Amino acid sequence: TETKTETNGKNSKTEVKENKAEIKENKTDDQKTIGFVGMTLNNEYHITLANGAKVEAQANGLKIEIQAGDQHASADAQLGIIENMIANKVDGILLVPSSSDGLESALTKCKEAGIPIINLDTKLTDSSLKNVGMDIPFYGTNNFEGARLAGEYVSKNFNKGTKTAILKGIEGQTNAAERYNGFIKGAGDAIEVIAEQTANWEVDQGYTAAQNIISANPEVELFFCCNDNMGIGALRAIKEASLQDKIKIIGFDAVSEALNLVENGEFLATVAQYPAEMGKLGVQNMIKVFQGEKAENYIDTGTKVITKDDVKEFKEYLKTFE
Amino acid sequence: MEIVKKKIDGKLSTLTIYLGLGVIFLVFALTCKILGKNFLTLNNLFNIITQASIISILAIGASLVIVTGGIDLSVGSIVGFIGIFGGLLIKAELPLFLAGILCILAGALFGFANGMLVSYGKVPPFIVTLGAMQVARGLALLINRGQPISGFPKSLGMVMSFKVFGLIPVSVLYVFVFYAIIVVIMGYTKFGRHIYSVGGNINAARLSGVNVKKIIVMVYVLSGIFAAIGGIMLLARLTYADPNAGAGYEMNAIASAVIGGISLSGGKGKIGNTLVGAIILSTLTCGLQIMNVPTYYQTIVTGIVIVSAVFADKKKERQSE
Amino acid sequence: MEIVKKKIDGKLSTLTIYLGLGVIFLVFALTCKILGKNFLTLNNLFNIITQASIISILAIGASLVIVTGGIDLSVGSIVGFIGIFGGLLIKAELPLFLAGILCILAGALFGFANGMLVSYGKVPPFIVTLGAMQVARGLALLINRGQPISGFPKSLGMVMSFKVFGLIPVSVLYVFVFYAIIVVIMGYTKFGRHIYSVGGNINAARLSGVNVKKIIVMVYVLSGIFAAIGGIMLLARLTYADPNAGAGYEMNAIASAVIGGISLSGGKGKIGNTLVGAIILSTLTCGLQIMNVPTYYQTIVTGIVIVSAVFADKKKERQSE
Amino acid sequence: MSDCILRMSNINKSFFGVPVLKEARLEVLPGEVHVLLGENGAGKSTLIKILSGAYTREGGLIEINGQAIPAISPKEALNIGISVIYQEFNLIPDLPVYENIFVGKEFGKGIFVDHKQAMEKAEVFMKKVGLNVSPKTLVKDLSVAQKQLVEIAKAISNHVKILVLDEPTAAITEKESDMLFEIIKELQKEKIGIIYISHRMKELFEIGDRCTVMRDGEYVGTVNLSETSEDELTKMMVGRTVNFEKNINNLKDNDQVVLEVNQLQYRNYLKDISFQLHKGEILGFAGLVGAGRTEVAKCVVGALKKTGGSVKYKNTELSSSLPENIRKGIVYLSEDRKEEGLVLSHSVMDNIVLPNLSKLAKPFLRKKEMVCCANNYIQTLRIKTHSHLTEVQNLSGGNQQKVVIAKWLYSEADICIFDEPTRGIDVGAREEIYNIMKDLIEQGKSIIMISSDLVEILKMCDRVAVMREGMIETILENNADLTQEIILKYAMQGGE
Ligand SMILES: Nc1ncnc2c1ncn2[C@@H]1O[C@H](COP(=O)(O)OP(=O)(O)OP(=O)(O)O)[C@@H](O)[C@H]1O
Ligand SMILES: Nc1ncnc2c1ncn2[C@@H]1O[C@H](COP(=O)(O)OP(=O)(O)OP(=O)(O)O)[C@@H](O)[C@H]1O
Ligand SMILES: [Mg+2]
Ligand SMILES: [Mg+2]
Repeated sequence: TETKTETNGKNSKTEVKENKAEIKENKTDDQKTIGFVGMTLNNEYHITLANGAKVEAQANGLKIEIQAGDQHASADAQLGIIENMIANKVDGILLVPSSSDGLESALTKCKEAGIPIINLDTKLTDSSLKNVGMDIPFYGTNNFEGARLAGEYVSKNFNKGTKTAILKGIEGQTNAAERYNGFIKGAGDAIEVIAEQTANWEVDQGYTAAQNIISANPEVELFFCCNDNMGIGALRAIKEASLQDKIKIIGFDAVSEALNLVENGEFLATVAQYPAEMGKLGVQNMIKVFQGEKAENYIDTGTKVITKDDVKEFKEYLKTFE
Repeated sequence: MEIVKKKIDGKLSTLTIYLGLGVIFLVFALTCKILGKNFLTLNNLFNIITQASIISILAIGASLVIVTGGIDLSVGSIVGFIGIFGGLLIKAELPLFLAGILCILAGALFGFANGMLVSYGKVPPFIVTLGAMQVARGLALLINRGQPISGFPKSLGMVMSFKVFGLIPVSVLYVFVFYAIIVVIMGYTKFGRHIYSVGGNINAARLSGVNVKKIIVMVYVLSGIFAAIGGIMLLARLTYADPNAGAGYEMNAIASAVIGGISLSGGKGKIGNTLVGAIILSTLTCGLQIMNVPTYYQTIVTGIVIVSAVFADKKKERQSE
Repeated sequence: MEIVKKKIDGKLSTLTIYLGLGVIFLVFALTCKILGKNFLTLNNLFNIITQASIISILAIGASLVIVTGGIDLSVGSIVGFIGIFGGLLIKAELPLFLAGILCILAGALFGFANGMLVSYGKVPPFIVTLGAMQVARGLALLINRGQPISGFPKSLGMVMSFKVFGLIPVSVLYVFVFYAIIVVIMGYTKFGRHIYSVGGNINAARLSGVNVKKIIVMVYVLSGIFAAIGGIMLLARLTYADPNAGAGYEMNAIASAVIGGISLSGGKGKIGNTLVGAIILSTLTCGLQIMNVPTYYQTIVTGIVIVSAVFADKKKERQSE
Repeated sequence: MSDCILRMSNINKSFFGVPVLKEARLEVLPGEVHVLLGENGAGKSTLIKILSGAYTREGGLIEINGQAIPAISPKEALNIGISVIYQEFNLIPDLPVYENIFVGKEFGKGIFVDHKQAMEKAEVFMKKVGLNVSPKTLVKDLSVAQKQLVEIAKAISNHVKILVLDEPTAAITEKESDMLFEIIKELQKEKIGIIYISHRMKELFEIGDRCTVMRDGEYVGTVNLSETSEDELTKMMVGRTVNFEKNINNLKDNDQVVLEVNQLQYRNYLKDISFQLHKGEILGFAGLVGAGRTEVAKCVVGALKKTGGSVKYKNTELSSSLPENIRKGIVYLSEDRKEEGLVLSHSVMDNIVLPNLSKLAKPFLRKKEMVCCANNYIQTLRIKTHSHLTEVQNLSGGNQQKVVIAKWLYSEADICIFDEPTRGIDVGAREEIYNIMKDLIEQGKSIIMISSDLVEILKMCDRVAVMREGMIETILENNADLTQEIILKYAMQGGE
């Protein structure tokens, strides 16, 4: 299959050149345009991801068009954006898919239009890629893996049978399922899940759910929250019930507030991904594609469980992207 | 003379909405020209209609329900449910055609339940369909344990992406065919006129011998059927079934109807204009994205344009005071 | 005798909603008892009201608007906007009190724009407030570039979490105070009666000397103000400002009002019952979460219970046919 | 009588446990116009609605041509040939006239409707009833009287065996009434049974054959109209006689002009309207349907924005702000109680106090005072209602009208403009209202009374302005020589 896709890649490259000729007539300068299709731009994680790409593109003198679906993060909205970008003749697309196998139609359209794609953050499934007959580079990390690390951290640091509550993301979303499954896998028998509720990634719903879980199960010892937002909400509920000494919180995403909370001990840990890195790598490799070189096929940007011990270091690292 | 003038006025007022659409197109075309972007291409026109296609189909149901003086909040969830339901059927290797029929039946069933509760149960439509919205979403999640479905046969994708004469996307045709049918139904059949009479004055309609309960049930059934069709279209467009799909579509459908001039108090409005409303919404999204307006501004501009378009449309009502 | 019977009948029908709440409580209490969970504790009762507090405050505005025959879809976005707006003000070290006043002014301004467009502009409320919803959300994202705000002073949290006599959460008090005021306004002031008359028959109200436009504007302003208060409460409750906060709150607020018996066609309904509607919704969430019912079933059960509650409430209407 | 086309016997009906019909009866012969008479709230409309299937009866028998009819739906009733013009309009505002006439029985093949045929057929019926508008006009753009004509056209377009007319003439003038009577006489020839309800005593004798009187939901008796008199009927109805003499007003102060209207214009509906209203005067406005009387009234109070001319109240120009004018003491009672007069879903009390809340708010509304005043008007106007908390929509038509009157009496205004104030009000209560108007005059107030009932105009008014096609044709002194014929002549052909 590899050779096959490569010829495909070449084909698309020639097409890109044709496009370029056309664009030259329209545009005064020879600037290439990258289309960045985000999942959403309504939260910190995805804004950082987009910013990483934006900074890198500007540093290299490229145009970048950043668009994202709204709060529903739907495949349909992303398909629409991609259609419009194709109509608008962007030269390459950086895609943060809203679901790992929901964008086959969009990929097919890009393929037909000969627009190269790089996949960031959430990996498109192999079956998806196979279905559309494309080989798309991916830079990002694995949500399952990150959550598994968090689970392992729990299994190392907690007694067996720790009474655990899990706050889950939107039911049916790829990320939500991966984070949940990863954590269960990693934690093994260290945890006993006594309650699990969906709080739809939201702070206020995390708060409400935590409040109810605490009043039904006063014995709870640990909250694993599939994103930091819900963790921030849970923390409020725990503080209000004056159970901070008894109940620990682990979040996911390492948003700035979560890092502060880890630093002052209110969160036990959060799982860091490196969104800005993903954006940066995406642009760098897209440039390679533009220059006719082959893009890096797979880069794991890594995940890390951030605890009080390494939070300072991580914050330093983040500063480099500001 | 006066009567002639009044007639032209009347025509003009139903034309305002087309005018609005025209103005929006013009503004985008010019701005894009200046920015060196392609907006006014045939391909992009098809894009706009394709992107509006699902909402505009849902909006037919929304309009019918609104004309009877009701509201249907459940269609977005039904779209999501049908995706999973149809997806499972296709995965179970049912022929596409049969799966489609079963989906439509499922949609009709939801609509039937809504309609019965509204007409015989006397429960306000808002509550009935809010409940149905939650039930349908819950079922969408439940029947496949929250998992999305992918890996469908290519033929499914063709349901939406097939190009007639190698040019016109079939999705565009669906829209025009369905609207042609519904315009005829609303304007030229007894059923259509009865729908208007029920919404205009339910007592008068009843006392004039219109079977109002039957009409109400049928309208909700139709809304359910159109939601199912929308669900199938979305499934085919994405070749992917997501239990959360369609969230918020009901609002876009209702908005299309209201922008098109269907009055939420019932009994009034031309259903053809609903399509214009849906196209206005998708033109806005498309144009703003092509111009690469940042997302936050997009929301703001969309909000302002919608209000302005309807504001312009109401000029006559303001003057008549 | 007969008159007495009728009076009791009338009372009973307004009581159905309380009965519904009672039944829901009973079912949860019993089931939780069996499952060995705590449901019927004082603390949990306070929890339920606290969890309902923000929605119930928004629902006051929603009810007023609905009584005039309108609808306000913008309140959820205003909650989100006020969070960021207020958050920035507090970060700029404005005293809490002053920040609160400015937030309320901002909310009032949104409401004023809505009201003017509805009354003088003749734009349907659905469209106006849908537009405002998008504008407010866009602004919430724009003014802090999509970023949340955190690190607020402790005193902000106390606005919601302070316990009167060390027992009653102050948020519970807010709810009762605001409802007490609004019940008096709606029942015992000229303004309140005018609101009902505008919704009941706008022409008759106008010819009776009611300044209907002023009333409509004021009602939307109030809705904006209550949305701002809800936004401040949410900000204080979470001590965290998220530009996406409040999404969907408008639907919960409207649902509370309609479950409480406020008629979407306007002119009718007891505003006190809106609070019961809001508490029913939060009791459902709380009870189902305490019983740790999986989310899919939660949505389905919530949908069914809401419809059933209102269905029971409409028994008399069905009989009178 | 075994040959009657309709026999209703021992009909019972109650609302919320309150009996409204008690063993009511009615027998109609083919080809007769049977008048149904009774005070407001006697149960006439309810009896009719039971016949048409709009309400379900609680016992009793309905026979048509000797055949017992079970409980039926309105649609089934229509199929049997029972056609009803209800007292309250049952029209669909946003549909055109022609569709309203044929709603529920559309023309066309199969599922389709034939608009063209419907329009042509509609025009025939519209011409018959004297409705001169385009069949495409939306019903909401019609005046009350025109809506009434649509109702009549709609009813006669059915294939009827029994035609019921519940106060068809309450809102139309002599000319249209005459056309209606022509139609009725035509239908009589086809041996159709006609039930006719009206509070206009004079016309009963003109059109009716027999008359059944009801009181408090009970059957009182049936008489041949040729063998009885107005007084006798009134006595059967209200238990006393009512006098019908011309009111002589000595209180009018010709020197004091309270309202002066000069060259008033409203779009192309009104041209050069000028008149004066004196202190203590009742000025009548007569004219045919659509002459523009309602527009004059609305422009004066500010409910419509006049496009020219001036309106002076006690020598100061009136603003066009309705609330402000009401505060100054100029009020307008609308002819259209359903659309503009009442909040139907609100209680009797809430409707009466609505324009008067400023008086009651100090700053909080005093419920006791509200109840007290509502009950006061319920008594003096004899409004038939279960209590002051009953929703107005549950009252009989005439009683609804009394609520409208009560709300404006309570406002104690200086100038009252009453547009068809006695629409649908029974003879007895009419007298009460005339008395109240006299009281108002005695208190130095002035009244403009728009009425389509010339008997009432001649009885009450000091002067009569006759309008025709948006202009005041003439203003006549109401002296002994003035007759209905003179007024009608001006209204129809102008002065020449
Ligand atoms: N839907 C209803 N609910 C409750 N009470 C009703 C209802 N309809 C009528 N009534 C009561 O029934 C009585 C008879 O009303 P009906 O309308 O039959 O009187 P009517 O003889 O037609 O009077 P009018 O001359 O005023 O039209 C009235 O007292 C009225 O209050
Ligand atoms: N806003 C309007 N739009 C269209 N036509 C109007 C409007 N207002 C009034 N008219 C027309 O003007 C004419 C005058 O109506 P108006 O109701 O004043 O008559 P009227 O003398 O009060 O008669 P009646 O009350 O007996 O019907 C009518 O033919 C009516 O259709
Ligand atoms: Mg009657
Ligand atoms: Mg009139």
